[in-house]
Amino acid sequence: MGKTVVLGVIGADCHAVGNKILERAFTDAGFNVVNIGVMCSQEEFINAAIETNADAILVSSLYGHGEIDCRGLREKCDEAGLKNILLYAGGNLVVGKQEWSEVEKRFKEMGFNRVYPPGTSPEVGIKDLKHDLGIED
Amino acid sequence: MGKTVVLGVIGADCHAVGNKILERAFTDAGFNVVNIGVMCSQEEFINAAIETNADAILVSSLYGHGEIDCRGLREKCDEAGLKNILLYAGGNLVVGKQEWSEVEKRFKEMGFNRVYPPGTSPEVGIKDLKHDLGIED
Amino acid sequence: MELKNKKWTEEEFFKVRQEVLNQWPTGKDVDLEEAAEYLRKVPEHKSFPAKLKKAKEEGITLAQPRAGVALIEDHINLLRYLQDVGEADLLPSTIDSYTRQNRYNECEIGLEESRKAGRSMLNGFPAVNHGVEGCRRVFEAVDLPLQARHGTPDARLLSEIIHAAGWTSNEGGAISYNIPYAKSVSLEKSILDWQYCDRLVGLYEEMGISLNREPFGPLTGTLVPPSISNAVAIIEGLLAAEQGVRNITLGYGQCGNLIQDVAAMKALEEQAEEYFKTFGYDVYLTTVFHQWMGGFPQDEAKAFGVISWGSATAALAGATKVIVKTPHEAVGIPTKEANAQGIKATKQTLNLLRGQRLPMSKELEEEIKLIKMETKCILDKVFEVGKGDLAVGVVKAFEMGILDIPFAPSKYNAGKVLPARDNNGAVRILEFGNIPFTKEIKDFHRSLLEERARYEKREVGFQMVVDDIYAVGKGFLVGRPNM
Amino acid sequence: MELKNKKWTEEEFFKVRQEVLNQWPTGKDVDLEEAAEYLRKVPEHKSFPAKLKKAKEEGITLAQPRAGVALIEDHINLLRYLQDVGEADLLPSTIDSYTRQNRYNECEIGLEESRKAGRSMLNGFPAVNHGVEGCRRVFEAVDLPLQARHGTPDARLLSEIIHAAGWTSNEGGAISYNIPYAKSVSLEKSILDWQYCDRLVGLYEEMGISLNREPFGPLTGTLVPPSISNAVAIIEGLLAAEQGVRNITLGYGQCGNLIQDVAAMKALEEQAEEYFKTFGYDVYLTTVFHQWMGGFPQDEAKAFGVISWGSATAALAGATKVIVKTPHEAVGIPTKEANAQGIKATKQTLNLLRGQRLPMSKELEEEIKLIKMETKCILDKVFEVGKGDLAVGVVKAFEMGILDIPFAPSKYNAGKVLPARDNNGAVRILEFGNIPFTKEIKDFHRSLLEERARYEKREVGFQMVVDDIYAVGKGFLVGRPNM
Ligand code: B12
Ligand code: B12
Repeated sequence: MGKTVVLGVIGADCHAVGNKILERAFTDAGFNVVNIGVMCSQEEFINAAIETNADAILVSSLYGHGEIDCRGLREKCDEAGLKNILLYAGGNLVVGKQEWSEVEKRFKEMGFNRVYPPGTSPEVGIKDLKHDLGIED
Repeated sequence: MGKTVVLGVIGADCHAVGNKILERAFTDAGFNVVNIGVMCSQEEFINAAIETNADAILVSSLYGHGEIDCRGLREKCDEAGLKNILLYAGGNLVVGKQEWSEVEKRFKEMGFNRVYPPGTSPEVGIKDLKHDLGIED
Repeated sequence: MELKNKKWTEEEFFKVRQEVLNQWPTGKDVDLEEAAEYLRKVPEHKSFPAKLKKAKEEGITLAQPRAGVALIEDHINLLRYLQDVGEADLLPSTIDSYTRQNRYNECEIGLEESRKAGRSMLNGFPAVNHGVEGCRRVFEAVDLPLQARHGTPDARLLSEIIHAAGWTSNEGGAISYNIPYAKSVSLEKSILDWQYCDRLVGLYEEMGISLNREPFGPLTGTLVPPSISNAVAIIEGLLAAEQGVRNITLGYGQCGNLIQDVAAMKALEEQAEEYFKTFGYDVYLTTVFHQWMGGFPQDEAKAFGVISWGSATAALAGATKVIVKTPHEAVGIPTKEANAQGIKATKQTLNLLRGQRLPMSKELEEEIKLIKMETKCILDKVFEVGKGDLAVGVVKAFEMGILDIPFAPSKYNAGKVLPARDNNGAVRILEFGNIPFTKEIKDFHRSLLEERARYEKREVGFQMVVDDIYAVGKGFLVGRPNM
Repeated sequence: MELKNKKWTEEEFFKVRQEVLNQWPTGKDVDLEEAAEYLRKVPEHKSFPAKLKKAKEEGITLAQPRAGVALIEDHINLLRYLQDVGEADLLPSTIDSYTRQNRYNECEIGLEESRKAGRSMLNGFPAVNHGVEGCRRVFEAVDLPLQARHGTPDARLLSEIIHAAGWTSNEGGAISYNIPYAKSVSLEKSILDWQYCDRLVGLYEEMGISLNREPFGPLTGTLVPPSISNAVAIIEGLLAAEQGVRNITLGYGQCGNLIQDVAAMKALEEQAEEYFKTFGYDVYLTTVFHQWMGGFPQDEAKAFGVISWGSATAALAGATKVIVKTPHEAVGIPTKEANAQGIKATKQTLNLLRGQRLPMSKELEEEIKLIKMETKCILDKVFEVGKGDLAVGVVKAFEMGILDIPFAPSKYNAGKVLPARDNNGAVRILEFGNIPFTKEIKDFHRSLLEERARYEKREVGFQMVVDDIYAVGKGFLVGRPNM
């Protein structure tokens, strides 16, 4: 299949378990996974995507600061020439138990193509990514 | 003090523990308690009150049928000549967790002078009864 | 009919049966042969005996709620919700209190008022009024085994109807559904009436249909010492077995001290097996553990604590099933949502503990021994005063206070026994009434209560009992002064 | 400064201190003498060491939540709520993640955004930005002992500020607040930085002020085998004691199997005492049990089941305190109501179990022995590679994979150890990396996992690990196929 995705946990976030599982799941699903691990800046995501000519960036944020950390990522991607690269975000994106539809809206407005609520299983993301990249199952 | 109260659990209700504790608490507080026990009909309450020349009737209902069981008690008291006898009700008076203010209203409309929510401690009833009977503490 | 612990002849049974089926119009719809046909078609996953057996073999504890509302449609919605959302393993139909008193006329009023009010005005499902057809509608609408749970001294018509409707289990017993639930029903009568219910199950067994019977373990649910409830459970098991019942679940209500609770469950199972064997009954025995049956805390989070601790104890004791309370317990009959929450907290705990047991220790071993000894003291005496006949013995034993259930409303109960917790929260006996324990056992109880008294710097006495009754509701196990 | 496990001289300490207090403007407000004066006036009921001591002596388990929001007033409201409504015994201030990374600038942004948004945009309380004065306002507004809980590799300024503000306990340690919480902080640096924090507490001790220190027991909270976390806890205890800390709480995160959990707590307490004694440290030791630290179920009723089972285990293990989770755990930082619910379910369970302990049994004894043996294997090797110096040994041991924490994000962690549950749910090791266990121990683990594999009819392997990680969130302890 040969599609490449950059995977990582943004900001000062150290939650490593989900990241390790996502790496395995996306790899098993046939993606070429570039896992930059936890505690990554927006720049690290973008550099990795440029270097590996990635098709999508999968951002995890678990610790609650996701909203602050993700702001401006789409604009920076645009500036860096990563026009229209797929941006997904998942994890526990905001502080506290909030109305999901509103959280989703806020992240979509920030330019994320897909946004996932807490506890979403990797399979859901894989299915969507295959769909968005036009990959047949 | 010499005030007499009739105590009992109305209807087909077998909950005996609270009744035993109420008997003790009201006795300790100086009342002459006529405990007719569990599973008592309205008639049993009224007959006991007439026989003992009681000052108040304390009705417990725990099992949920309180609303059906208590209906008409005030009228029957009136008919039996127990005009203005104090009628208290307590326990788990209705089926399920309901808005207390409405339950209270329904029972007051039935002619109860005081109505108590689940888990009311005997002390509260004793204090009110002393007040209503004009007994100094 | 003369009371004795002897299997009824068919003649005896069918003579009484005529009368029973005439107690209420729905009785005429019960046809034993047709019912047997219907029961034969109950699939395995909807059969109580089958599901209990599977759980016992796999060492799993099943979760069963209590639930019942007046109207059929609402009741079906409720049960389906508990099955689908609540993840229940077994379903109940809790029967309303008028039915329990055979006051079917009042049920009709309750049904009508419920229709008018748009909410259940009855505290359970009036199965007799709904009849075989109504009860079958319920049974056919669910995917799990269904049991009647009630508290009915005379449950003959009720039992006829629910079994004919495919409900493969019936809770109750001559003592456990009389003494805690009634004021003036004699034991002679309730024993005969439950012999009838058991004989009915025995008849089905003889037709090749396996039905489950479950004596009600917790009795008044209020500080009942394990040996007293175990003695009653074993007696009711034996009475049922004599009438041909072959699938029995014996129960016990949580007291709160882990070691005592596990010991009580182990003692119950082992000792019951021994008695069945001694008397030559071939019974498939399972156990049920009831989450705390006394007064609950009003706060829902605290109620979850009580519920979960009960679940954990059930798992550690290896109970075949656990009866689930809800976060609304202190206030009123739960909504279906609250009921489902209780089951889910329970299942989570059971699943975390799946396969885990309290390992044997010196403390556990001694507690088992103590409970068995006490239970034997009681049972020996019951047989003695019955001159070998258990049914007669039970009546006599209650008269003499040999059997005596704390806080029970029945006038046939001596009411002389007073329990209280020891310093570890185990339920002991403060006043023995006429319970036939040895002096050694009595002294042991006394010494434990005195240990507590020293710790609390007060006298052993009735105030402890009152404090213990309130304790769990206030958030504690032992009712200490200034709780 | 050269890394070694040696009490810092005053000269060393105060030299570094100058720099530390300059890291952020609020640093200049810390005055050691004035702080000591302030701390001397802390009343007993607001002192961590005093309250822990009382609990230990009475055999009671205290409940402590986690909680922190950005703004002072909101934080005060939150803590007061947990104290008054939630019935907490001890209070925390959970510090936000930017502070943990010393990114105080970003905290300012978060503070501002929080003011604008009307809700906390930070996942904790930025104590450094609020400074001594802000932290004292919090301390003075509550009636319980207050502790900083964080995850900060370099907590020097934070520690200065919170202690000066009357907070009598600080969580953390050189390993436990680095390896699970950071990616590229070297152990040399985090050990030195935590020696500073410990030395600060030591200095206060020398001034007659007792402060509590608590290494973070659960590490990644994800299937950490008890001997690994116990080894780390004991190491951090020893490192702290060397700097003059005298009141230490060692912790452990629930794995879920009752026997293993109780054994781990007992092994931890006993073995730590032995090590303190061997090295001649005079430490008052207490213990903390963390309710399940891994992925939680989303359903709140199920979360209550997990919370309550953790509380029960804490009580049965005799922990001095328990750290409480909430029904919102799987979703996000809890509301104050959800947080209070978690505490109330916990307290109810603790109170039901007050005084109850898991009695000693063959199984418990053997598990304690196993954990101690494993822990000793690790510690012996750490001392060996450090040539007798514990601090040096820790750095080397991580390099060599002798110390290796499952699922940790740090690049200084080998990450070769893979844990998995055995058939009873106890956490065992599937891949040992370079953990220095004897062959006998390794074979024992392997045999237990193979027992599980046979039961599940599949191979021992990584899929078990993945399934175990998801299991509790899905409602089970062991990740069986087709859960
Ligand atoms: C123990 C118990 C039982 C025992 C009773 C044993 C016995 N014979 O006494 C058993 C297991 C037999 C039982 C049976 C049933 N029970 Co029941 N039982 C309870 C339980 C758990 C505790 C009751 C108790 O003893 N509390 C301790 C005493 C000290 O407190 P108390 O009874 O509340 O009384 C105190 C106060 O209420 C107050 N008070 C009471 N009356 C009055 C009157 C006045 C004037 C004043 C001032 C104060 C006052 O003072 C009392 C002393 O402090 C309660 C739930 C709870 N509270 O936690 C359910 C509960 C009362 N039972 C309930 C029900 C429905 C039943 C059953 C119908 C079965 C069922 N569907 O599950 C049957 C009833 C059968 C019948 N015919 O009555 C429901 C009632 C529901 C409702 N109202 O909506 C409850 C609330 C449980 C629930 N949430 O579903 N029960
Ligand atoms: C374990 C854990 C920790 C461990 C982490 C160890 C480690 N280094 O990995 C420790 C104890 C160290 C820790 C620390 C903290 N934690 Co933490 N932690 C958890 C916990 C309990 C489980 C996380 C986990 O491992 N889950 C298992 C994995 C498999 O699931 P996952 O992480 O959710 O990832 C899956 C999905 O979300 C999804 N997914 C994730 N990203 C993406 C992206 C895409 C595109 C897709 C499709 C899917 C997807 O797929 C993953 C694989 O299945 C969660 C709560 C929970 N979920 O129960 C809290 C939680 C995430 N932590 C939280 C917090 C706040 C913290 C702390 C700030 C401390 C604190 N205040 O308590 C610090 C963070 C410090 C820092 N700098 O980051 C909060 C976040 C709150 C919020 N968002 O509102 C949570 C939700 C707990 C809570 N309710 O308060 N934590």
